[in-house]
Amino acid sequence: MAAYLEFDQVCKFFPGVKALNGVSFSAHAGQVHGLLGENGAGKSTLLKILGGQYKPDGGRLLVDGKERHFGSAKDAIAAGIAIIHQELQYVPELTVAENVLLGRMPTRFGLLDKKKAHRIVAEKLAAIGVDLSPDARLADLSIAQRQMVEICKAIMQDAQVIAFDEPTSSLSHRETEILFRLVKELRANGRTLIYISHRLEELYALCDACTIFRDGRKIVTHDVMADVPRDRLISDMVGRELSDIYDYRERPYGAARLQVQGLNGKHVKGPQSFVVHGGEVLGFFGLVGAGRSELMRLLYNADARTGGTVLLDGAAVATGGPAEAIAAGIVLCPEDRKEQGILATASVAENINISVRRNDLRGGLFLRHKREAALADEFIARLRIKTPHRQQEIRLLSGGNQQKVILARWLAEPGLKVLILDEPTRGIDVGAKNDIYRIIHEVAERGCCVIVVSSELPEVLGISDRVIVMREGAICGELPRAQASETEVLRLALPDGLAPAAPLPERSIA
Amino acid sequence: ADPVKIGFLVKQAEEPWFQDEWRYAEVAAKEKGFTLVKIGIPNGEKMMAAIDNLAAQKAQGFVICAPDVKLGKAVERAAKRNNLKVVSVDDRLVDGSGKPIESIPHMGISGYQIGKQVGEGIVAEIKARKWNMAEVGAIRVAYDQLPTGKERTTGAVDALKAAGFPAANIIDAPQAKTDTENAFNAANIALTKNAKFKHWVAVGLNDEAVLGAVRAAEGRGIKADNMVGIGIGGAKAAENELNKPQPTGFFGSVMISAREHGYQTSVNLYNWITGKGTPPAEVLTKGMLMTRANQAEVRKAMGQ
Amino acid sequence: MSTSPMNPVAAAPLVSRQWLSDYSMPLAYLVLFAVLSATVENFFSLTNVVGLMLSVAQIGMVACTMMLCLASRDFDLSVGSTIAFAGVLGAIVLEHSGSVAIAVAAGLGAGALIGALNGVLIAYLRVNALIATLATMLMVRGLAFIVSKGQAVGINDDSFIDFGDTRIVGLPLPVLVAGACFVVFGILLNQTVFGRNTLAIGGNPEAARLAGVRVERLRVWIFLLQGVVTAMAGLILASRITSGQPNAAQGFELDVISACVLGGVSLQGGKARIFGVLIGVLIMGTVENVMNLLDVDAFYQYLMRGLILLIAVLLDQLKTRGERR
Amino acid sequence: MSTSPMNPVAAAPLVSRQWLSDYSMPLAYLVLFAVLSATVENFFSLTNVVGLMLSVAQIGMVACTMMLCLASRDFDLSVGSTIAFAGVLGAIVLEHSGSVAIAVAAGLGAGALIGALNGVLIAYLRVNALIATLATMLMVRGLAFIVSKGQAVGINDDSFIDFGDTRIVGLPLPVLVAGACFVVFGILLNQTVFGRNTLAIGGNPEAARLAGVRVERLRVWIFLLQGVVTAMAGLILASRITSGQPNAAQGFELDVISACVLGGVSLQGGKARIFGVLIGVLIMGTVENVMNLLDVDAFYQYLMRGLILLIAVLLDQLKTRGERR
Ligand SMILES: Nc1ncnc2c1ncn2[C@@H]1O[C@H](COP(=O)(O)OP(=O)(O)OP(=O)(O)O)[C@@H](O)[C@H]1O
Ligand SMILES: Nc1ncnc2c1ncn2[C@@H]1O[C@H](COP(=O)(O)OP(=O)(O)OP(=O)(O)O)[C@@H](O)[C@H]1O
Ligand SMILES: [Mg+2]
Ligand SMILES: [Mg+2]
Repeated sequence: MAAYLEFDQVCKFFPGVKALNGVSFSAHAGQVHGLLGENGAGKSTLLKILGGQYKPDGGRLLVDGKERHFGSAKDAIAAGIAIIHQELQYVPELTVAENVLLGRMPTRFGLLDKKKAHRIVAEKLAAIGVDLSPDARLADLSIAQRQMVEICKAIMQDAQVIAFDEPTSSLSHRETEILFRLVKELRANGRTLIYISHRLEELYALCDACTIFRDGRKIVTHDVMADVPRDRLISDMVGRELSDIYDYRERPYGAARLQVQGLNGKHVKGPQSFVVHGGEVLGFFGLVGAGRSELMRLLYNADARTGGTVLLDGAAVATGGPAEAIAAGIVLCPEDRKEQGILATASVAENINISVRRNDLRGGLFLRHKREAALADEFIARLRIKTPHRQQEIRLLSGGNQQKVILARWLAEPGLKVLILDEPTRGIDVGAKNDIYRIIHEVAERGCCVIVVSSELPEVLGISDRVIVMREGAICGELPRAQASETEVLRLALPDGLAPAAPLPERSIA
Repeated sequence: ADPVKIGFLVKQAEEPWFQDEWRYAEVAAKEKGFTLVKIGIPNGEKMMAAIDNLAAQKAQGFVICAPDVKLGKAVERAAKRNNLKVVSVDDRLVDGSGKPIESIPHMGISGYQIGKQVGEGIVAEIKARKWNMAEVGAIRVAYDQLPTGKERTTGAVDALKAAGFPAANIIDAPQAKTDTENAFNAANIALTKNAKFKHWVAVGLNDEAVLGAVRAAEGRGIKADNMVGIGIGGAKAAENELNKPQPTGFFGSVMISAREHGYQTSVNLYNWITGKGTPPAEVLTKGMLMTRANQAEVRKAMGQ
Repeated sequence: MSTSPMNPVAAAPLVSRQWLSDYSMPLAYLVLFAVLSATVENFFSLTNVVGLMLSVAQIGMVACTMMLCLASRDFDLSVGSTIAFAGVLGAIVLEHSGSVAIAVAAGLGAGALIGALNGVLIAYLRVNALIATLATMLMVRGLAFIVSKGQAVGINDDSFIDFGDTRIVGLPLPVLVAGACFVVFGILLNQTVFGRNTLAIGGNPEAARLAGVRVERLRVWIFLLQGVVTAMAGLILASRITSGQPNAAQGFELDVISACVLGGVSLQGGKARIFGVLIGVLIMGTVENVMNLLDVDAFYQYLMRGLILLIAVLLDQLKTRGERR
Repeated sequence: MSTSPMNPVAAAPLVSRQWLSDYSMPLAYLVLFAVLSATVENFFSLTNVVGLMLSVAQIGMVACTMMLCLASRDFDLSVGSTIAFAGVLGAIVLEHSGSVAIAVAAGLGAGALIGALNGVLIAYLRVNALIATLATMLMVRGLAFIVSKGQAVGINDDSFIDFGDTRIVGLPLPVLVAGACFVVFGILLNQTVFGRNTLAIGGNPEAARLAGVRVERLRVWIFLLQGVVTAMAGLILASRITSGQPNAAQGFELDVISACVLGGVSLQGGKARIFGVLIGVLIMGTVENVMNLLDVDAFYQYLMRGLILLIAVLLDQLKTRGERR
């Protein structure tokens, strides 16, 4: 069978970075081709070349045997290529239907045919099983819902080649299942699918073949995914052996340190209370929109609360804003990296130092450039952040490396007492995940409280000492590590106590 | 009959000159017992809106100093449409081809004439100081974007030339805006380019412009004895200069009577509306040169 | 809407809030209008209301296209100069050719050129919109002075002048033209691909580009439209004031942009409502009108104008505040 | 930098390109300056260069704080009015109190109040910066007219007037003050947490807030500083022209903002270089200066100013273009 899509010695260079250095591989029609590689390996860059966003600095791209040169995204779309980008590309003020049909709105007599747009999008959404109104504004949706809209948009292009760049990084259980079903249908229809993910289980579940990248080079292509042992994948990818990535160790934990009492606010349902012990890693699980992020934001003073207190070591934490929480030693690593995390046009060093430098100013005002540089370099090394130098603008880093920079920002805090991580490993490669888990445990061992909000069930189970489950804006259960099995947690997280084996009810996304 | 209501529309409401006109019009209103509506009309668009506004207020007529004299026809038509009587003040309105509009009585003084008085004042002072005209540089702080500005400064320059002032010694200093700081910058460059002159004179469209030139000259050590600047307007800015303990290069200012213009035009219009007589087709007033020496008399004569 | 996931409990307040947010500005304006009618003498009369509308006709026309421009996250400071230039050019061409059609064509053509220049500079050469349009603002103003030698150009052609005066069913033509602009651009914004794509490139240019929208071309079109409509406003102004004035409409750009922002158009792009812009324009005109009716002192007019601008946005702010979080 | 994974082959062009991008504007200005010195008579003379600097002293001072304002993704249109008001108020207080100290304090205090008002409106009440500062621009201008009754307020105090005249090592005090502003605000921007946080909130206000930056407070401070520096510029202007003029500095705000944008400050926030702003200010002043030295006709000056603005940003654009992809 001839390859439908072929990359031949493709190169792409950025100042100081060889993002792709002569990469060749091919994907066939009716195949799901997985791409793996650590953060910054060049996967997204490859897709951007495929999508006409970047012009390659060398090499050829062949679609259906013909060499193609795309001048813009429009050319790529015309050639039957659809891409779901890692950084979601939607227009927040427009509706679901308008986003899905952006650039291809149906018209009648020169005017928009809104009815038709509504109808076809509603049909498509229903067909793929996403429960969303075509008239909702994207700005009002959760990230997961936005992600589903993006997927819908790509599917509706009816393209021959569809590439997914970490589509599940912000999806939870149910949407992931929808996505899997979609991918399989598309494969059955003879489409050529490219699938990038850092979650190995997904790759095993979906992909027929896979190609592994490291440092802008192809390491190997496995034609039959199922035959490749997991350890082999990991070591090819990160260039070293990894045994247990969660790295969990039993550790004694102290008295209740953080007490959250009756916290209430706009997106949570009623007052919520819980405690975290010193040295404990507390996992928060829930379906998308369960209200975990909102609860954490309330705790962090990021949103206005309508009631409740937060006690740290017995003393109430001042309200006001995040600055007060940080001063008390509570920090939050937000879930939406692009909107809430990075200072896009600032350097890596600046992004790391933005908060921590307040402890180390000359005269309360003047920066200590040398120390800041040293700190930045230290964390670039410790977290293996891939950047040509610390002065690189953070927006030019790969997604996973940006995440590491934000983590570094908080790990650098000397007075850290409570570390809240909202989806900390979103978009992070296995090796780096392992690094982060190790760091989480180190932080806990220092006697800090660590709260990990995650939609990845294995991750929550793998690293937490205790798991709290949320559903529809409220805490609905709590399980110590010993009792926290996958079934148990899911039973709590699913609406109305439905067992996970039962068919999922329609309204669980909302 | 309805109570009489008269509009008084002026092009630059913030200018002291027009504020004074308004003040004297108020005096007339109080004396004669009519209502005065004062509206600033910085441009043609606002002027049209203001006339409509007057009609809505059931005014019977208005006095106008239009932002541009060529707006004459528009004023005439708008007035006719709304059945309003019009008198123009300061600037005589003309039609599209530049002919004065006969149906609108006028009281004022041409910008060119005021400018001429400035020039004549300067010439007299040059002669009094026995300067050699060849050694005198003249700065025309120019703002030709404004028709009145161009008329005034052209008048001044023409008067200088008529008195034998060498045309080559007249230097244009175009200011980017009409404030003192821009006049300062413009004059400063003119001075830089022409360091050769021993004495200087300056004209501009108002007191602020001349003041800028005077300050720039001072910055180069050209003080009162080598500088003669005559402004136009004679309001506070001029008064401040003329009352400084030491004489400055700001020699004087040609003052026009806001009293005459403000008071008389509104009275004329009132009489016209109430059937007590049509205003004369054109009345021209004169300006007076006010200097340190005569400022008290001039102010008194001008009714300030 | 069978597919809507909206939960019925939350839906009711959501809908009414949406309604409130959509109509609060018009409602507020209606209230303001009623209060002014009751308290300000002569305000509520046909002549005055027509006068009011006439006074904002030019702003209204240009606000329609400025809305598109702002919605696409751009900015245009050159409209004031374009008004002046189109008026002056139209008057000169009219004087020389004697043909109204040629004069109008010349004015509109010049506007289109200026707009296209802005568009090309901003979209293709990627010059900052503020600087690009500031530069054209200066250059076009300069041209207006140069072609007219700094003097107003009189117009004697009655058929041209009549345009500004003619009334149909009691409404002056300029008002009708402005009304037509609101209808046309309202449809363009809400009912056409052009409008949706405009909002899309304002909301997220990268997303629009990746979806295959020809971002550059669209931006040029927006500016071109703006140029043409502005030139039309300039010609209408010239007809109303029976002359082309090279220094007309100074500061006009800020009035137009303020009207749009008052009407809820976001300077961050991606948000625009034609109805809001209409209200914004009317608020600007009403304030001016009432101050003149009340004979407010010229100096205090500044204060009032500032205050009212503030109150208007603060009210709007309070409303959207609740929605924010 | 032992930990940096930088590849040594790629590093060299990177550094030189960085260097080019940092210094291309100053270099371009130096070239321009040299060319003008060689070709334009009287340009390269002490008096002219000092005059040039004096002519941009006020713009320079205010550009320093405007840079911070723009860097934090805000906007301030009220500076021109504040200059006028501070000058008028200073002159009036001086007249009544006879004390320079009290007059200066009054002027600066008024500036601080205006700035703080802007800041509170924008940061806490979340009014759009354009509208908020447009409103204060109108109100403050109104106040300037009201307190002075529309008349220039004379200053007779010699010690106050001397301030605008005095020269130290050949440089007039206003120029030195402007220079000091550049130094102080350069340090503030690059060497302090204040400056970094300003850039951070300009780059991404939400992320900055979550990173512990007190966004609202900082924005108020930025506006407050802007108010104070602007008032200082107003007082200096009053001293130079020996009077407080209520209609001074109209349109000043656009000049200042243009200078900043020319100097590479991004209106999207998050980017600012003090050196660039200095160059931007100098370019503005030089263009004006040279046009008058060359006797360019007033009408053509508009054209030239526009063209040069365009050329300057286009050059800058070409440079950054290469970097884009
Ligand atoms: N526009 C750019 N300018 C400079 N460097 C860039 C740019 N885009 C990407 N890079 C660099 O190219 C390399 C590859 O990036 P890419 O985004 O393709 O990685 P990735 O494999 O998708 O990683 P991740 O798993 O984190 O998403 C990274 O080192 C990144 O920093
Ligand atoms: N900006 C917003 N506007 C409206 N509703 C919102 C907004 N942000 C969140 N919500 C709603 O608040 C609820 C809780 O969302 P939250 O993001 O806290 O969930 P989560 O458990 O963290 O899930 P996720 O996996 O999406 O992060 C959801 O119903 C969501 O739709
Ligand atoms: Mg990637
Ligand atoms: Mg979340």
